[in-house]
Amino acid sequence: MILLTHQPIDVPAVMAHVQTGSAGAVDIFIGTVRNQTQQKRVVRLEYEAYEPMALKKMQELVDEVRRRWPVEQVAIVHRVGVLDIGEAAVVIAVSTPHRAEAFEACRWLIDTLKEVVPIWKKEVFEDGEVWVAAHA
Amino acid sequence: MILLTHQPIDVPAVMAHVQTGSAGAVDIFIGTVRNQTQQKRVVRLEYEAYEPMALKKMQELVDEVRRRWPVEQVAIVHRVGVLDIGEAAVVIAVSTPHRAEAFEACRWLIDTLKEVVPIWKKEVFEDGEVWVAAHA
Amino acid sequence: MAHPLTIALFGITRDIVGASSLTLSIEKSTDVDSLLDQLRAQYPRLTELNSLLVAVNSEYAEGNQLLKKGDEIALIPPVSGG
Amino acid sequence: MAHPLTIALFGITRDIVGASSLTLSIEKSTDVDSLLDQLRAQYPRLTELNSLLVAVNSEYAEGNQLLKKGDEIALIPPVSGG
Repeated sequence: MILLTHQPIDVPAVMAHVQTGSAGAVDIFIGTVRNQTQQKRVVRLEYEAYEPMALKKMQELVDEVRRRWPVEQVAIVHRVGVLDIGEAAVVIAVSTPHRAEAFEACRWLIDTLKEVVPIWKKEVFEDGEVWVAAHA
Repeated sequence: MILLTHQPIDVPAVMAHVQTGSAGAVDIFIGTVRNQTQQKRVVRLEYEAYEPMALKKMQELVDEVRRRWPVEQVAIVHRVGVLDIGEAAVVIAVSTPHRAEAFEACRWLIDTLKEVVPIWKKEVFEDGEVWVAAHA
Repeated sequence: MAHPLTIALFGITRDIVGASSLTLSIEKSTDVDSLLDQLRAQYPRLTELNSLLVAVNSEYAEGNQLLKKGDEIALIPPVSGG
Repeated sequence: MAHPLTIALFGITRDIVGASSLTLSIEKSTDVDSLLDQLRAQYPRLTELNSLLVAVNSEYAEGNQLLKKGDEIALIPPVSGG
């Protein structure tokens, strides 16, 4: 399951997707919108994606995670558009036979997604806005 | 949230419990009943707990995880009784400001739970049953 | 002066003893290790376990801890939650 | 022989250019680095970014990759998904 969505992410559906009879462990990471960053109050976030390339890179991550770990099922869902505080921006779920692999694979997926998938986050404050990570 | 339950674990409720506006990351581990172990087909699992001590130890884990990591919210829910294939035996959820801490804290909780919390799992096969880890 | 001590049993220890608790008469100065020796003599299959601990009042006890009247005692075979 | 090249813009590069895409006329033998030089000359604020990559047909391109007619080109400022 690889998805970019303009709607709120249906987390239970993502979880259901990865649960199988042969998996003993599921790890799920949810990245949510924080109400502050570096002491500044965040009003909302806006995400945009270069959608065809983002989906291609997400598929590459899924292919690679399957090569590295004995993954049963994997799901990567990223939200785009305007998000309010507390909403999920990204949900990654991995099921594996045993737990160490689930944690490692899930962590690798979110770390690598943040490095290579062309998605951009704009933090909107009460007095301005900034594209995250654009400047030093 | 610390709970031993004879009913199926309400995973969305556990997730909702740990999501807060100040947390940017949530990691959730779900341990589920596998349909096989060491090439033998598992029919069902039975869990039993020394309940007052198990709850006390789970509370100690929560206290310790809060000392070690900047945890916003934490939930540990363990099922007891008879479980079918695919059902969740344990759900651990942790929210933190940033993702590294969520993964580390969640992993520490499940690893330590498996070492110290007095809960026992019996695997029931088509031709017998065994208390897990009892014998070398 | 002996006093009765009730021991809660779980998992494989419950199967070995064939009951969910048992009551022993112990001497006043009995410690955890002596209790375990007494139980292993009575139920030799307990010696086959990977480990066998004793919980006193919901806390793992050291071998030299003395058992007092009114203590809540449980045998803890290898745990396997999760 | 020059040919037109349309470049998709996202995030801060869209804000700097003030449009979600731009079309340049480039020489046949232009590579990725030359394209970036040309864009930085035209939009100096692009030089302030932590990094600026070019995607060709949804794949990160090396600096010496030649740009062909019909290639789908995008500027990729520092990503910040998750």
